[in-house]
Formats: sequence, C-alpha cells, structure tokens
Amino acid sequence: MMLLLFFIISLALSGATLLSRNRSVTKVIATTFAVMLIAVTVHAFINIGKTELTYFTYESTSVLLLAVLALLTMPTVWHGFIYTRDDTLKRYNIYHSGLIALMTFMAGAYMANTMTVLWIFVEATTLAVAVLIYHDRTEMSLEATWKYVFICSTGIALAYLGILFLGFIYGRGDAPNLSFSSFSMVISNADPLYLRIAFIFVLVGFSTKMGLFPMHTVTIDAHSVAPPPVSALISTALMNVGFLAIYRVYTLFSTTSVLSFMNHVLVLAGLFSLLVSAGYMLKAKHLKRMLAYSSLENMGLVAIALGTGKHGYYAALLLIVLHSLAKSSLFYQMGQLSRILHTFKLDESGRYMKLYPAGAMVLMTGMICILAIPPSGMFISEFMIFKAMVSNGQWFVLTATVILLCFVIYAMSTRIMHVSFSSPRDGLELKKPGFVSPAETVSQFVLLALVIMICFYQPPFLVDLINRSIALLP
Amino acid sequence: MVNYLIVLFAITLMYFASAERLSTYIRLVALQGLLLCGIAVFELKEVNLANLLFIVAETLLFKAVVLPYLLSRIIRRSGVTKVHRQAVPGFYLLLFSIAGLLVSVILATILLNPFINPIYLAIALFTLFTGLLLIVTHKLIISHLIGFLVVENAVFLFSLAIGNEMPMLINVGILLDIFVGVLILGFFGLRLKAHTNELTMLKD
Amino acid sequence: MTMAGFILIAVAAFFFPGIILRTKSLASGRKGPGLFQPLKDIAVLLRKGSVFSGTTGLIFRIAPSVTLASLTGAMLLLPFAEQKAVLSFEGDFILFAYLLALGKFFTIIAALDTGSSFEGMGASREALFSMLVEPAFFVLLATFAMFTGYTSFSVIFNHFFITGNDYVLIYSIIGAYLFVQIAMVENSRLPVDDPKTHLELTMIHEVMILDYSGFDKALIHIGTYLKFSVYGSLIYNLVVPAGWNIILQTGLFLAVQGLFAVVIGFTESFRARNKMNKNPKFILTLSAIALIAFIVILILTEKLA
Amino acid sequence: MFSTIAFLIISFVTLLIFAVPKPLKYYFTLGLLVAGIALTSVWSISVLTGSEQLREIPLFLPSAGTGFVLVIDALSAFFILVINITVLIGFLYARGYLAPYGQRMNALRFSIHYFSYLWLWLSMLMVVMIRDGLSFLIVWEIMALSSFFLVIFDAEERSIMKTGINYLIQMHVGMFFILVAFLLVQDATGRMSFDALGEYFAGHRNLPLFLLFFTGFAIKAGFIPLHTWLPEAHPAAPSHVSGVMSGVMIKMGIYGIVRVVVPMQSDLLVTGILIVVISLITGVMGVMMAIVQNDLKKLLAYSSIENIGIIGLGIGMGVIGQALDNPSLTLLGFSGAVLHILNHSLFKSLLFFNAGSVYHATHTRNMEQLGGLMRRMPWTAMLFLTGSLAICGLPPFNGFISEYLIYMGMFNSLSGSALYPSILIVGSVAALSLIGGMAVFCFTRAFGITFLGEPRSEEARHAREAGRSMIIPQIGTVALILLIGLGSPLVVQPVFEIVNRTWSLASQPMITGAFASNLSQISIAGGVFVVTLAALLLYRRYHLGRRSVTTGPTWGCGYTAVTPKQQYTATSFAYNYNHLAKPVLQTRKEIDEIGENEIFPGKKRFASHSDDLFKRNLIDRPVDCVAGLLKKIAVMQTGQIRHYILYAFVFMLLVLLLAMLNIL
Repeated sequence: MMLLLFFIISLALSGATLLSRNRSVTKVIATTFAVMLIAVTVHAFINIGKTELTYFTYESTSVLLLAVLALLTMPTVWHGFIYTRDDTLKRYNIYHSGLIALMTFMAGAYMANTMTVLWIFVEATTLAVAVLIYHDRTEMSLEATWKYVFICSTGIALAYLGILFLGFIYGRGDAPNLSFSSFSMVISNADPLYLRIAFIFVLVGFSTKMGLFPMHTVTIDAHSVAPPPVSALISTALMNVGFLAIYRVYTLFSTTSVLSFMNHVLVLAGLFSLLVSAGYMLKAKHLKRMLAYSSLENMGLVAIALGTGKHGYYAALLLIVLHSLAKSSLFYQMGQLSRILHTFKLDESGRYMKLYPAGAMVLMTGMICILAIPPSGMFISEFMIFKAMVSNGQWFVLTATVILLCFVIYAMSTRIMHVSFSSPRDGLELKKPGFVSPAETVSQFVLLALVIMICFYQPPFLVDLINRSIALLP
Repeated sequence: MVNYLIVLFAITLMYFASAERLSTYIRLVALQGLLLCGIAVFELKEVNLANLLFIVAETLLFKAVVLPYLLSRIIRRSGVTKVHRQAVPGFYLLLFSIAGLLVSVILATILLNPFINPIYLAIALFTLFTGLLLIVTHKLIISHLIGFLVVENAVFLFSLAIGNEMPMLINVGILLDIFVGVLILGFFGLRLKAHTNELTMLKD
Repeated sequence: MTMAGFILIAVAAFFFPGIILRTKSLASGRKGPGLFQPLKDIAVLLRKGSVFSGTTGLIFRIAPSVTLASLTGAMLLLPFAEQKAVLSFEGDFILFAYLLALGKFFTIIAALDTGSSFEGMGASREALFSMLVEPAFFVLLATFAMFTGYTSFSVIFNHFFITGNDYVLIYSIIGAYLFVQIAMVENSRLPVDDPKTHLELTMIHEVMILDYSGFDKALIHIGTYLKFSVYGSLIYNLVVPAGWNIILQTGLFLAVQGLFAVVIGFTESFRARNKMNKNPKFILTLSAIALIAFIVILILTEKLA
Repeated sequence: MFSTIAFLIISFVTLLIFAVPKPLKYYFTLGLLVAGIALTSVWSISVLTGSEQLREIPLFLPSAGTGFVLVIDALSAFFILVINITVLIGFLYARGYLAPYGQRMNALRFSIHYFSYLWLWLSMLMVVMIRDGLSFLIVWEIMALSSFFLVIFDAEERSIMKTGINYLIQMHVGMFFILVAFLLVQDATGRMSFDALGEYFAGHRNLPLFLLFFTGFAIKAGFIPLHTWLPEAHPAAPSHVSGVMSGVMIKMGIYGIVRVVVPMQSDLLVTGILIVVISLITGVMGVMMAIVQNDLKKLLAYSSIENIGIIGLGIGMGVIGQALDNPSLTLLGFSGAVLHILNHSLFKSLLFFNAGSVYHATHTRNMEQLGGLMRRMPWTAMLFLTGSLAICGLPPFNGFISEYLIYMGMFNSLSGSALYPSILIVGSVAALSLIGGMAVFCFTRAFGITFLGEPRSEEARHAREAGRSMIIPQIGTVALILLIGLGSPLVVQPVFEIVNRTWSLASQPMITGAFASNLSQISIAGGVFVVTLAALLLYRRYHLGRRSVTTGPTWGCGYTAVTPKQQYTATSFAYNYNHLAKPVLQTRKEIDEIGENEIFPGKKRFASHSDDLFKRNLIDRPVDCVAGLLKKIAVMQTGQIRHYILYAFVFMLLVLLLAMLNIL
C-alpha cells in the first residue's frame, strides 16, 4: 500500500513541479520527495522480505541499494538547487521534475521482483535521464542525449531479448509470470545453452546502464555534459540499477551448470573494463570524463568480484555501495569546481588548493577513497577480491588486475594533484574565480567520512544486509 | 500461412541490405509492420481477443503507419534521399547479411526447442543480425534509427514465438515501439541534424 | 712491561726515516745526511712559527693532532713478543684499521680546507687509494682469524707458529709481503707515490700537506714515521715467533724494523713511480694476493682438500 | 584500558589540527607528539626492562579481520623508541625549517603537513605494534600515504609532484606483494597474522613466501634494485621529513623482514645467503652511486641505501648463523643489524637536517655551488662533520660499534665454518671493508666540498648560520651518538637482550660476557684517543702562543691570481673514481664541442649526470612500454554510435562463439 502511494505521489510531485510558479515551491516539492523516499527506505528496511503490489519485494539487495539512493537524495537535490540557480524557471522545473522522476523509477527498479517490471523501470529511467542530460541545451548536450538514448534503447532491446530467452526456458503451461521466485523453481531443468544466451544478452544489454564494458561508452560521453549532480546519480545509483539487473539474473542462474560460464564472462568483461579505463585515464584531458572512466574501472572490479565468487560476492556489494558514496561526492565537488575554474579541461585548470581549499581537500580525500588506498573502505572489498582470487588460484587475473590498478592510480592521482596544486599548463591563465562557500562541501565530507569509517568499522546492519543478499549465491 | 509471411519478412530484410534510397527503407519498415501484424493475427490463437486486438492495433498503427510517417517527414526536412555514407559497400553488406542468414539458421537448429517454431527463431535472429548490421555499417543517424526499428521487429518476432504462453511479454515489448516513437519525436523535434554523422564532438 | 711494544715502536720510529734516507743516498752513491737528520728537521720545525692560509679554518688546524692521536691509539693495540698489547681484545685489529682511517679522513678534509686545486687533487687520490687498500688489509686479517681462530693481534701472533706445516711458510711470506706493500700505500711511498717529486701534479701525500708549516708539519712528520714503525712491528710480529726471550726479541725487533727501512730505501732507489692511473690496478692486486693467502689458509685448515 | 583510550584519543585529536588557528598549529602538533611519545615510550620501556614480556593493547574491533590489537614485544619496543627519538627531534627542527613557508602557504597546507606528520608517526608506531595482517596492511598503507603528502609539501613544483606520485605507486606495488603473501598464509592456515607465519612455515616451503614478503618490504627499505623511489623522494621532501623517512621509515621495511625471518624454519641457509648477497650488492652499489652525486640530499639518500645494505648484511649473517647453528654469528649478526638501525636513524637524520639547513641558507643543494660554509655556519658544519664521521663507522662514534659487531660475528665464525660459508664470509668482509673505504671517500667529498675551501657561488658567500631552534635539537642527537660511541657496553647489552628475546636464543653468557669486556676496551681506546687529542691540542695552543703565527694566501705553486673556481670541485674530486666505476655508473657527459672554424670560442658549457641504471631499465622502460600499449588500446571512444554498437555486437558474437565451443 505504502508503495503504491509512493509511486502515485512522486509522479504527481514530478508533474506538479512543471506547473509550479516559483522556485521555492519547486524546492519544497523536491525536498518533500526526498523525505518521502527516505521514509520509504525506512519502511522497506522495517518490513524487509515483504512483497507489495505483487511485483515489488523489499528484498535485502533492494533495501541496500535503496538505502544508498536515499542517502544520496538530499545532497543531490540540494546541489541541484545550487546548480540550477541561474536557470529560467521553466528549465529549473523541468530539471527537478526529471530528477524526481528518475529517482522514483530507480527506486521502482530496485524493488521490482520481476524481470519485466525491472526492465520497464530501467527503460523509464533512460527517458528521465535524457531530460536531465539535455539540461544545458547546447549542441553537445543534444548530441550526448541522443547517443545516450539511442544506445541505451538498443541495450534495452538486447536485454529484452535476454528476457525473452528466459521466457523460452518455460515449457508450456508453466507459471506465466517472470518473477524471480517462480523462475528459481524451473531454472534447474532449463537448457544451459538458453541460459547462456540469455545471460549474454542481459549482461550486454544492461551494461549500458551499469557502465560496464562493452556498452560503457555512452555513459562516459553523457558525463562530459551532464550537470554534476546528475552525473553523481548516473554513475552511482543508476549504475547500481544496471548492476542489480545483472546481479539478479546471475543469482538466478548461479544454481545451474552455467555458473562457471557466467563467472568467466564476467571476469572477461571486468578485465576489459579495467583495460579500457586504465588506457583512457592515462589519456584523459577532461576531469569529469576521467571520473567517468574511474567508474568504469570500479564497475570492472565489481564484475571481476562477482566472477571470482566466494568473498568476491560480499566484496562486490560492498564495492557498489562505497563506490556510490565516494564517486557521488566527487561529482558533487565537480559542481563547485566548475564554478571556481569555469572549466573541466585539465590543461586549463590548477591551483585549486589556493582558490578553494575545502574543495581541494574533497578532491584529494575522494581520490584516496576511490582508488581504494587505505584508509578507504573500498580497500576492504578490494582486499576480499584478492582473497578470493588467491584461494581460487586465479594468478593471471590477479596480476593483470594489480598492474592495471596501479596504472589507474598513477593516472588519477597525477591529474587530481595537478588540479589541486600545479598551475595550468603552458601558461594558460585562470579566469577570475567566483566565490563558493566552503560549507557546500559538508555533505561531500560526510559521504567520504562514511567510506573511510567502513575501513575500520562496518556497522552490523550493513554486514547483515549484504550477507542476506548474497545468501542465495553458492 | 504464417510461414509464408515469415519468409516474406526475411526477403524484406534482404532488401534492407541492398536498398539505395531512404524512401525504400521506410517502405520496407512499413511493410514489415504489416507482415508482423499478419503474423501476429495468424500466430496468436490462444490469447484472449482484447489482447489480440490491442496487439494488432499497435502493430498496424505504430509499426506500419506512425513510425514510417515520422521518418518520412524527417527525410523530407533534411532533404537526403540516398543512403550514401555507408561505411561498407552495399555489395559486402549483402554478403554479410547472407552469412548472417546462414548463421542464424544454424543457431536456430542448435537452439531447437519443442515449444518454439524453429523458423521463428531463425528469422528473428536474422532480423536482429540485420538490424545491428544496419546500425554498424551506416553513418547516417537516420539509418541508425531504421536499424533500431529492425532490431525492435526482431524483438517482436521473438515475443510472438512464445506469445501464446505469455502474451504479457508481447505487451511489454510493445512499450519499445512507443518508446521509440517518443524518442524520434523528441529528438527530431529538437532539430537533430538527421542527415549528418557529425555527432563526434564528444570523444577522447 | 706491557708498554714495551709501545715504547719500542716509538723508538724505532726515530731511526726509521734516517735509515731510509741513508740507504737511498748510499744506493745512489752519495754520502747522504746523518741518521738523525729527520729528527733534526722536526726540531727545526718545532722551533719555527707557523703560517696559515687565510682560507683554512678549524679543520686544517686540528687535523695533524687528530692523525697523531689516532696513531697513538693504534699503537696501543700492537703486542710485542709474548706481551699482550696495552689494549688487547677480540677484533682489536678492526679498531686499529678504523683508527688509521680516522686519521686519513682528517688529512683529506684538511687538504680540502685549503681550497687549493692541487691539494684537492692529492686528497682525491689519497681517498681513492686508501679506499682500495682496505679490502686487502681486512682479507689478510680474516685469514689470520681463520688460521688461528682468534681475532686479537696479541693472541693471533702468539698462536701463529703452532702448526708446523710448510704451507705456513708460504703463508707468512705472503703476509709479510702484503704488510710491506700496504705500508707503502698507507705511507704513500713508492711505487704508489714518490715523496721526492717536485711537481705538485704528480704528488699524493706531499701535495696534501703543502700548506702546513711549523708545529703542525712536525706533527705530520712524526705521524708518518710512527706509521712506518707501526707496520714494521706488524711485520715483526708476523715473522718472529713469540716464544723467544725478551732481550733477543728486542734486538730482533729493531733489526726487523731496520731491515724494513732498508728494503724501503732500496725499492725507492731502484724503482720508478707508477703512472697515476696505474695505481688502482696495483692496489687491487694486493687484494688479489690477499685472496691467494686466503686460499692457502683454506688448504691449511683442511677446508679445501 | 587507560592505554587504549589514551592512544585512541591522541589519534582522533589529530583531526583537530584542521580547526586550530595557523600560528598555534605547530605547538598543538608538538603537544600531541610529546604526549604520544611519553605514552608509547612508557610502554616500550616497561617491556624492555622486562617488567612484562609482552604487552597487549586492544583498540576497537572492526568486523573484518581480527582487529586492531597493539602487541608490544622486545622488537616493537626497540623500534618504538627509535621512531620516537627521530620523530621528536625532526619536529623540533622543523619549526625553524618551515618558518619561511609561513606566508607562502595557506593554513590548510600546514594542517595537511602536520596532520600527515602526526599520522606518519602514528602509523609507524602501529606498524611495529600490529600483528594482524589486514590491519597491518591498512596502517602500512596509511604510512605510505602520509609520507606521500609530506614529500609533496612543496607541491607547486611539477618534478616534486611527479616524484611523490612515483613514490606512492611503488609503495602500493610493494603493498600488493605483502598482501598476496599474507593471503597465502590465510589460505593455508585460516589466520592472517604475523603469528600465523610459524604455523605456515612449519607446513610449507619457506622460501617462496619469504621472497614475496621480502620483495614487498624491500621496496620500502630500498634494497637495490627496488630502491629507485628512494633517491628521488628524499631530495624532494622537506629536510625534517627526509630525515624521518630515511631515519626510521625505511627501517619499517627492515622490521617487516625481521618479523618474517624470525619464525622461519627451513630454507634458512639459502635465505641467509640470498639476503647477504642482495645486501652486499645494495651496500656497494649504494655507496658507489652516492659518491658521484652532486646533489647533497641525493648523496645522503644513496648512502641510506648503503646503510640498509649493512643492516641487511647483519640480518643475513644472523640467518646463516641460525642455519649453521652458530650462536655467536647469529647473536652478533642480528645485534649488529639492530644496533645499526638505531645508529643510522641517529646520524642519517642528523646529516639530513644539516643538509636542510644548508639548503635553507643557500637555496641550493648542488655541492658545486657550495663551499666555504664552515666559517659561515660553524655549528651546522660541526654537526655535519659528526654525522659524516659516525656514518663512516669511525671510532669513537656510534657507527663503529655496530659495524664492529657485524665484523666480529663474521670473524669469530670464520675458523669454525665449512668451505662455502667461509668463502661467503670472507667475501662479505672484503665487501664491508670496501664499503667502509668508499664511505670515507664519499663523506670526505661531501663535507669537504660543501663546507671547506672558498664559496663557489654568491648564495654560499652570503649564507647565514641556521637558527638556534634548528641547531639545539640536534645537540641531543650528537649526545646520543657519542654516548653509544664511547659508552657502548651500556647500549649493546640491551641490544643483546632484545635479540635474545626476539629470536628466543638461549642467551650465550660467554659471548655476551666477552663482549662486555671488548666493548669496554674499545671505550678505553676511544677515551685514550680523546685525551691524547685534547692534550695535543692544548699543547699546540700553548706552543703556537709563544711563536709568531701569520696568515697568507694558499700556496698556488707560484700562481697568484687564484679564484674559487679553480678549487677542486665535487666532480673533479670523484674524477679518478668515476674513471674506475664507469662500467657500473654510466656517467653521461654533455659538452658543446669547439667547432672547426671557431677561431675565438664563445661560451661553452659542460655538464655530467650519472643516472641510475636500475631506474632506467627496471622501472622506466617497462612502465613506458606498458603505458604506451594501454594508450594504444584506448581508441574506442570515437564518438560514433555505430562503433559503440559494434563493440557490443563483437563482444556478443565472441562470447556466443566461445559458449558454443564450450571454451567458456
């Protein structure tokens, strides 16, 4: 019941923003939505495992990712206010209605317990994101939006084929709905070949959303134009949606004989992602694109973690959560950075430490967190991945991962440090920096603090959630 | 009966490979819409009437009329008629699609499954292949769009293959059409330069 | 009584340079100065005042005293006959070597203190050569330790002749030879360096003390003389069994020192100085010979059989 | 309980540094430092005095891993003391050193610097106290990170930033080695801790695991050829930091190696030989490269590598001693190493501090620009001289004692040991003596060129003595150096004790007893030397007082128009040597030749660099190659939709194919 209310109200709110006559109303609406989302999360957490509206279940993974989303809502909305301050009322409203819609759809996708419903919500997110990416109304943003929508829809079509193949594995007269629970009944006597094909389609299809190789390309292009708060969502919560879709199917199939196949494919995709991201980060000239590549790298790690199994499962989920926190805070910071330096181009930026110390601190702390250098919590999950690798004796994968990671670290740290300290290359002078209050970095520091805390202390409820969500896996 | 239609469908796919003019593409798309409609009618015996009507209406309306119309408007506006700017010469395209046909037939035989009509599977796979091929080998946005429509037809065919078991899947698949409609309206409303392939401002 | 060695070395040092001079002059058919000429020189220097370069500072002034002090320290470690040295303990020869090194350190930086290009040259050469000679000395000591199983001068030399093996002869000859050569290098005499050259460019030790005068120069001279007799006493301890009675020992000691001086004299009069860049090779050969000694010991101690 | 809370409070209060107003930051940090040092020193002394064998202080327990428990045994206690001494003196020195940066940098920069300094110190303390693997890795990495931020204090300089990042990466690589090693242990024993090593070693081959650990720790310690970060990072860092890094941080690598070596049970001989050989290479190459450096701090960095070699030699000898169960070699080897760790931390930090003072006064580290500083900054000069004498292992300073111990270990075991060990030992003796000789060469050059003669540049001519706040703390170091040098018995006995407890050797009273007497004799000799020297100098004073003392110009062989340019330079001092060492060092020369038809040659320049072979061939080349490869791979982001789809298409076909063929 609660859920139905939530969907109706939030869609209503999203519509209402379009009609609102002044910004403060919009602000109020957006804030109420955020509060409501948090409320829903709490509700979901309280009666975990319950099913509502037949198509939605408060399954532990959903709750986990929902919690992450809820954590990001407030800051996202707030940074959104700041970012769109100078826009016309119309665009201001469109932005926020799009944002609300996007969050609603993502929440829906998290909680969906049926493949098709999940798929529908994913499709819906694409539309919402398109609106947000196009916010700046420039040639570039148009291009990015077009690409994003086109590739995503292709991906979605492919994913749908995957779902259809899932459909094929039913004999006549089986349970006619595609909920995961009913799947798990019949999965055992399914033709492995079908499962394999289905998995490939789903993986490739949803890799657009998850930002994993091979369809990672669009998200990266999208990042270079999307408003920073939106990027923060795209490369965290939205990626989690993609991950969730793949993870569901993986969990579903993990009881069958195709497990090892899936693992291999995942590791393959993961290694490719690492490779590509490492290569591009060495070449990156645009700060936000670099961050996008680092998301690609992290998703690659997640895929590898899934593929390695054992502690890898725990690591994957932990990594997903922490990456969301760290990466989003970095992207929020991009908002302030663009207001100080008026550019994301590395060659034109620099001396951030002098111009905006608090921001530089965020950059560096965020860098340490995202690169999984202790005291970043991500180190724990990286550690677990290696643990799994060692106990599986996957020496090649381990070596490759380590080497690529080192290059990633090198590339990212050089760039971030350049922005923070050195002066712009080839004598480019910085434009007159605008004033930004240090207070804006508070939320980012909070998120990063959480990431660092995980390194030393993981709250039991988190551990419990993760353990429950990987309970089905072998 | 169904099989004839499907074969016909396959032939239209072949034409995609060899066609020269965009208008041909559009006609082909429309034709495919009609064919799919027919296939749906003859195939879906076990679904209830309302659902069937919905599906038929959708195919006729969207696939056969709305989308082709929109496309032709765009073409008229952008004023390009020929499918130039191919990355690969048409001849090789043809070869590719023939190879694709063979591959998909083989795949279909491998994937043989008592509940599924193998020819569906084969053609559907072939359709998918052609669609992707169109996207991959053409440079024009418009051709990409058409390629996508083909992919989507493939999806539709697939869903028809098990439509009797779970019509719900078809209905969901239909969402794609609407989605694309929105997409086209949305973007070519925004004066996206349909005739160009200059969408490379964003790259590394 | 334990001071005997100390005193004898000091005494021997007084005659040492004189004997060398005398031998050289006789060898070259001159009459030459009296035995005590070097001592007289020192006396003269002591009477004179001093001139210091304006560049030089504290280091330049304390260096000679440091060198002499370190030598005194080293002398205390040397045994005589059965007498244990004043300070004798396991590994005293390590201290011995490092004390000499300490002296050298100061000589070198003192030379650099003058800021003269010539003295820098000498300093660099001295540093290089003494760096190269270290291994030879230490390997030789290692062979002692290996052979006798002890690590202190006094004990080593007391146990030297216990094993009546004919390899011992070879070994002690090599040892003596090495000591002589090392002494030559350490005192920068021929063939490594010729104290009698008159061209600064070809000097090593002499050029380093160009700027010294008066008291400090006297100290430096005393230092060099002492160094000679120190090495002389090492050689003596090596070749003469410790068991014999003390009078005889004293005589022999002076005799050996004299002989050593004569040998030096003759070599200096009949041999030309090495080319400067030939020196490193020459010094490295010493280490090589030390290694041969080591192999001999391996045979002696039946490890290599 | 109290200890836990106190420690936690200290580590959390460090965060306040960001809130403290700029002028007070230094004192705030100092306060924390002193408090923490008092606390930890009490722990370590209580352990060392044997009032308790082992002290456990549990911090909080994270859900992953067995948690943060500080365990202090004799070894940790020793290291705690070493860390505390160096860190404290370094920070006292830092006040004067950082003063000029005051206006140039904003408060945050200082906060970061002090914060990192505190955390470098805390993490080092925790590194030597934590046994659990995961927690160890965490603090280990925190140590690397904080030192990274310390190194890049002067971050506007691109070169410094580059160096810092290079350092960070290499540390990370090292961490991965240790990580994998620990994971192997975990996999075999189910526990991941230094305590589990014994169990692992009992059941498996020892060498492979040791090699993994050794590689990881050797990168930190700077064993050749894994040293390449070291000579870059030390000059880049501010001097108090380089002092601490070179003084104690690289010793953490040694600590790790010791921790791993202690529980080893088989493969001891080969391990020992391995360590010895690597250490000898490290020592010799290190000092060889140190000699040719013209950058004062780079020279010191290389000499740190050399000293790591000496420490390693000691440890290796100890291990060999265990293998051949030769108690005296074991005891003396390990004790020499342990003592040399302390000694090196003292004199190397001293040297770095004074190099810093020189840089501070002249704004250059290039010895060719220096000279004649002795008269302008006498205190600094004397301190540097003390450091040089000590690092050359000359009596009566502390360096001699540790080298003496190692030498004695080797000499004592010569007669007893079989053929191959004795060959190895004699080789090591030769090498060690060579190292000693080269050290003398290196530091006569360093001291002589920098402080003596005439100034070679304007900066040097107008150098000012460093402030009192920079001099006074170092007096403490000198006092310690002399204490160890002259009062060695007092120090060596505890060291024996530590070694006996760490390796649980049955303490050999005969050896330790004998050594008490040996060392006291050495002290006497030192005393004699000092007294004689004093007497001589007094007499000299009296003597010269009664004669005419005049000053004139330096003797220039009749040439009177002498300029400082004609002095022997650092390069020319090493010329002969360079000639010998050419095959190993590869000194590059840049000369612009005089042209054919150049009747009146204009200005010409000559420059010679000697760059690090290992860096070029082991690090730069492979990395460049791989990076180039990666960049080549990265060509997918063409911005063209059809390509984007193509990747998916190809990937799917590929995987499908593999799936069909049942390869995946």
